[in-house]
Amino acid sequence: MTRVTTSLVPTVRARGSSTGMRRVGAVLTSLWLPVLLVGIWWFATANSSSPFFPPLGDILVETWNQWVVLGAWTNAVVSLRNLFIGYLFGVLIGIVGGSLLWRLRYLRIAVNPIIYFLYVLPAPALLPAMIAIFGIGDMRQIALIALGSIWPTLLNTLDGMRGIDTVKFDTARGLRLGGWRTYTRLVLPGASPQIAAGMRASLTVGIVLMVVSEMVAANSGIGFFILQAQAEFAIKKMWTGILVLALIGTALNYLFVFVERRVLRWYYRSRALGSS
Amino acid sequence: SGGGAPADAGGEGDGGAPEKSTLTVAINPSTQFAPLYYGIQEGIFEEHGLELEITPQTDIAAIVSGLASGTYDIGFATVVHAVTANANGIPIRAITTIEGQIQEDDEGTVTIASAESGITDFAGLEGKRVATVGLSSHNTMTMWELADRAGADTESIELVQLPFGQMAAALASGDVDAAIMQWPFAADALAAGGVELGYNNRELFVDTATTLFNTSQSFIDQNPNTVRAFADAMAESIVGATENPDVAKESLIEGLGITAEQAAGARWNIGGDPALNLDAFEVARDLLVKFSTDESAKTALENLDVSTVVWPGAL
Amino acid sequence: MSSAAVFTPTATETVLTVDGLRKIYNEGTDQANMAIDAVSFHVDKGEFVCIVGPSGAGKTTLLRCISGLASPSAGAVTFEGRPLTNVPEQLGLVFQDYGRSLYPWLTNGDNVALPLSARRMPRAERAARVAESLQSVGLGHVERKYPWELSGGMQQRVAIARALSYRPELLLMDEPFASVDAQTRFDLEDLILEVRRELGITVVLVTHDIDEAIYLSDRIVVLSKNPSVVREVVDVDLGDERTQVETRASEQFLSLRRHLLSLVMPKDA
Amino acid sequence: MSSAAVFTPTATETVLTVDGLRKIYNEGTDQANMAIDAVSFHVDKGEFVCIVGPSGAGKTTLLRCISGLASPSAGAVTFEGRPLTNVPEQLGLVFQDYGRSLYPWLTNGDNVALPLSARRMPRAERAARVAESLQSVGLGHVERKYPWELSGGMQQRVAIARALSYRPELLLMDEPFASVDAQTRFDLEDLILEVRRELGITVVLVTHDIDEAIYLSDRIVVLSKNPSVVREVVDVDLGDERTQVETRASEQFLSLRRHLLSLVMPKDA
Amino acid sequence: MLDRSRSWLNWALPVVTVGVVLLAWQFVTAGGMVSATQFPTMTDTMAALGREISTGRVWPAIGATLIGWLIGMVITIVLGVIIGTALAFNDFAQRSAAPVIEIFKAIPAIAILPLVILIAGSTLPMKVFLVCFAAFWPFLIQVIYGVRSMDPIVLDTARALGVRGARRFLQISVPSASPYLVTGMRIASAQALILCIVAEIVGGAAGIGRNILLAENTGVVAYPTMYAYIMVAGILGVALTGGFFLLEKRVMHWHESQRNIRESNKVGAA
Ligand SMILES: Nc1ncnc2c1ncn2[C@@H]1O[C@H](COP(=O)(O)OP(=O)(O)OP(=O)(O)O)[C@@H](O)[C@H]1O
Ligand SMILES: Nc1ncnc2c1ncn2[C@@H]1O[C@H](COP(=O)(O)OP(=O)(O)OP(=O)(O)O)[C@@H](O)[C@H]1O
Ligand SMILES: [Mg+2]
Ligand SMILES: [Mg+2]
Repeated sequence: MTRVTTSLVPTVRARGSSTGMRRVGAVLTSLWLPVLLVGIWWFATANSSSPFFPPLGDILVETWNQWVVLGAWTNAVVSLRNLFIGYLFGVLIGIVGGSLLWRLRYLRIAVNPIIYFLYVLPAPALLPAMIAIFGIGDMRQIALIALGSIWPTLLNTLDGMRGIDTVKFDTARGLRLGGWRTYTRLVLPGASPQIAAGMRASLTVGIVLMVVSEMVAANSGIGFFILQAQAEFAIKKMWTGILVLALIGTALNYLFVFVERRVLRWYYRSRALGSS
Repeated sequence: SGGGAPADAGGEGDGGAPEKSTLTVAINPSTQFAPLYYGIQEGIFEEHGLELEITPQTDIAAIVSGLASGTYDIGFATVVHAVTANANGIPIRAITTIEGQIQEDDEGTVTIASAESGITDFAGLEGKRVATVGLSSHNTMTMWELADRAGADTESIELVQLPFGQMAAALASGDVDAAIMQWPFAADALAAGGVELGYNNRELFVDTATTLFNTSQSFIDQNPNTVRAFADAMAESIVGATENPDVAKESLIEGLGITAEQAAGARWNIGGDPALNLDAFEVARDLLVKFSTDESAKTALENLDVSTVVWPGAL
Repeated sequence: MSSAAVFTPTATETVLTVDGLRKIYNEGTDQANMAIDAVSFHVDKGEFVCIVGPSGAGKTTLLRCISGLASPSAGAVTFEGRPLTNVPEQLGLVFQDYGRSLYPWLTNGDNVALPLSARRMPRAERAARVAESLQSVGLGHVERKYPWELSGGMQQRVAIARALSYRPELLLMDEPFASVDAQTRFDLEDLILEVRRELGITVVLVTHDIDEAIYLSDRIVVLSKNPSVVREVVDVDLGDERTQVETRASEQFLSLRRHLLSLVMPKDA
Repeated sequence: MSSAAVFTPTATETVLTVDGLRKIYNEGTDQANMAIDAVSFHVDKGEFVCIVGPSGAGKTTLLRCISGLASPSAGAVTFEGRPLTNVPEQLGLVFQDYGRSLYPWLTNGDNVALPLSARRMPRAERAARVAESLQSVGLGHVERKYPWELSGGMQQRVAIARALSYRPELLLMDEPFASVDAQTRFDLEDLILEVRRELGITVVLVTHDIDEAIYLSDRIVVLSKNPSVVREVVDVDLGDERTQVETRASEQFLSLRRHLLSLVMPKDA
Repeated sequence: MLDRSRSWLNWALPVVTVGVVLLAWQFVTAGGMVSATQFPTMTDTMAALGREISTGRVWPAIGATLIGWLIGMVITIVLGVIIGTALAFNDFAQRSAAPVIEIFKAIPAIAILPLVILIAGSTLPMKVFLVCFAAFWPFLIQVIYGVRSMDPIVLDTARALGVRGARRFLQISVPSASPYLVTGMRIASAQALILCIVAEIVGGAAGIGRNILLAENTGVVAYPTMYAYIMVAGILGVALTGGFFLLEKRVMHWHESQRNIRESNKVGAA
């Protein structure tokens, strides 16, 4: 579980007080390729008559029509709400569960196979079962998202806590920090870089499950929107759904990284400075 | 049609031997395909120089696009799918029906309400939650139309996409108030006290076929004899299955991999006329226009000449 | 932990007594590994005692037993007349590897404040104490910075400040200067001598550097190779005033050095 | 790399000439950092030269320039009469951190064989050479083991064996004994003296330990603080026969030590 | 601390737990706490699993799922290593590509599934494309990180020893990046399996997922079969992940993490 990196977003901004020119250069470097690719997409499809690859311009117009004019944005709101609640539950259970497993050795040994089974079990395979248990409605979506996002966080929490240097625990005992203070001042922050990595993996899983769960037995959400478009053979409409989902996914990813870089400032700065 | 057909023709028909003898046929497995399996079992397709490779595929949209991309030679779709696909620029053509035309006493698709919901007719669906196998499917359209005719506000009906197999359970648990179902699943729902609201197709599609085998325009252009041979074989199979329903039912045991008991309860339009006509396409187009919320989609549907959706040889 | 049996009233001056200490890792399994065989010595109040021994001798193990972090397999450790069961309140600990013992997610100030808040010291008093402790190791200005923003020598000073902040009576240090460069090391050695003079605390320091041991201590406990026993306890009478250049070149220093080298080097063993 | 211009025929005995070397990191940017200002010295064939200087003086940087791993910002490095452009074939390098320079995925034998196979030595000859090299550092039995199965001192020996395996004419070492304990350090120091005597190679060794520098070298280059210049080049005439206990206690050693300390310690600067 | 005398707990506890969970499942379903239409009993499910195995129906499904997984993995790993290494050695290329990689990584492959189904049908190429789309980006990031996090001393040493060219790539660069590569493969494998099964459930491509779907469509009578296939999916996941852990253990035996694991196993405590 260690050695997992899930983002290429730059760790530190250009070192020191970079001049304006340099910052412009950095922005240009990161922008030219996406812009070029969008440009290629635009011109390659400009005169497209294939029903599957409509012109990009048409897709953009359709996106505005569908999501703003026709009010499909409510689907995004529903999706995000389910994601938020499910993810929050999943991550909380993951951290608390991971801490418990770290603390309770025998429990860890005992439930290890079950946890690994649930972790590697492709969560979408549980969809039919979830319908049977939770019925139809947001509850099922939330439950599935929560269930899927527990495991990466839980396992990373456990791994992170087990990976804390024994010298740091000796230090805590030497300073007589006591149980709770050791947990809040040493165990949690010490494992936090890996907990964050787990939470990021959980977010990815959560978004996937958000979409999958809406593609089966749902009546709202982005996944529902895309699947409905498919059933209507409304390919352009489907493209708009994919576009919106890509935007949301990217935005959530960057948001996560943004928050993580601030909360774990000590970790990224110390790493950038070369000490452990 | 069929200009330069090879000389050593082994098949019948007027156009010569099929250009392609092995066909990939995508179906959405159900007992409605009894005539198809009957035809295969009795060697009717073989007589026409055809060998069929049946591919089960639950997603009709995937079948339609598979036809357009050439993955499948022939594939199942309802009339609603065929019309929608063409309105969206995907050129598929209906070449034959899978089971014959709908009759006055059709016992196919049925709308059932749960006992607890208190719904007794289509008007009662207003504001309720209804399970359907596909959101923009044939079943949904007919249910909307019937509800509309009964005076319900169709926009207030909440749809949930569910496979037939789960509808009975969803009705029983109260997850949905009503479901548009197929046999044999409908039996479970009715046995659990479900209320039969009506047979959707009986009201709207009598004497016209709604369940179709389709292919792409380019396949027709390149393999006219094959298409003809398939259509002929299918028509013969439908007639044969009508004459020997028990044999046709038995053919399902191996074909669909179901039990003898399930096969005995198989249903299709036994005795339906195996010919296509444009009525179903016009009704479907009108329903789609009526219930479309999207202006551009509506315009495309209005501009669609439904006769282009059907292979001329089928009419 | 057969400690109570061996308990004997000690002289008023004795802070720490180690009596027949033995430590076996993984006792009772087939990977049993005796790190310490039999070590006995005592430390008087205000004394500076160094423990030297080759690598792997069990010095760290010994220190962990003395501090109460590990329990001995046999023998007893008595701190201020009471047998040791846990880490005592009045004990300060400085580990070899500053990089591992300072918490990188806390500022230097918070690192130093940690044992104080664990001892429920009021916030205002705490802040004053933190500033004072850092001042005493010559780091008045780094309270807001993080440990990893400092050089190695400065980090080790923060660790010392943290161990001193709650005014321990006994300071245990495990090779505290092993990973800093020679010059910083000289500085830190002088710093610890000065701190000890000012606060009058007792210090036990583990090192494998013989020169360092002689320069710092009043008494040196020389351990044998693993499993270790006490080879000799050497008294160091270099007086209170020591300087890096003069003291280390004095005749007394050199003869002590020769003696210790002959104890430690295997060819002469 | 203004090397060609400075080229002058050197005495037959001179292996390495460093002339007005300057190294600026991140040159031309606002983070420019001058590590070395102006360093000139030369090394004769068969000589043992130590470079001492405080931490951060630029010792590692200097060694990287001498070995051809880094290119100087100004000045020239001449190796065997030719200006340096890349790492020469006849150069051996031992890095400070054995943990990072030995490849953990190769056995000790394979680690030692690596430069040999890179030089396309036939397999049979290679095997013999590997065994011989490991033997020469007193590690005949570890060929099949992995570096991490050895103690720190043994790992550093493997690194030395690797650098010696292809019989370099010049051996460069960057604080090779900094992270081993005192006794192992003594052993390794004696080992390197012996190897050098046997093979007659030239050695340049970087250290911050003054005692070590005196004990090992024929000449000591003392660097100032960063950006470094040569503070003084000190000749060491302790003869060829040196022993850890005797030599280090000799009058000559101590006076050299006093002199170097006064050069290095900031209070006296 | 778990000493030797109690090391039997290491295998006994998990076995007991699995047993307890299975019994609890049986108790809850057979005892009527959950209706049979919602959840089949454990024995029924096991019987269904046995039937699927004895009739041999389960093997083609597993085969179809695995073939999609395998082709997708091979493409992902080959392309990932080549492109990742190329990007890692060129700072400009890496910084230019980073946003594109991030964006593509953020698009759930599920979202393009309906579109891919329309274009390619429910076929093996469709499955392979989705598998690659889902597994490629995270793996690429791992490769770039692995190559970039190479200790400069490792490279310096290689240069000083005169090791260059292909030898340097194979004997130095690849082993040095291998911790990241192996972890990346393990993650990619899990992603690939999930995508295979989703493509089968949502898109109806042949495989375990489609058997789940077909059983679901068949209704309540087929629920035990459905859960049997869900279990097959989980077991397949365990097998593949376990395989990668074993691979990691074999290939990475020299790496610190593996040494630590061995060490902690030996001492019998963690
Ligand atoms: N947790 C442990 N489990 C088993 N054996 C241990 C453990 N810790 C240390 N040992 C063993 O005990 C012996 C003494 O180790 P210790 O770390 O106390 O030596 P040391 O004198 O501090 O060495 P150094 O100078 O290298 O720090 C060694 O042989 C070591 O392998
Ligand atoms: N890659 C680099 N980029 C920028 N500055 C560097 C780099 N490497 C070293 N420096 C700087 O150059 C100076 C000299 O560093 P160097 O590592 O050569 O010192 P040193 O004498 O070897 O120190 P030590 O004794 O700690 O090993 C230091 O100020 C350091 O910060
Ligand atoms: Mg130690
Ligand atoms: Mg250096």
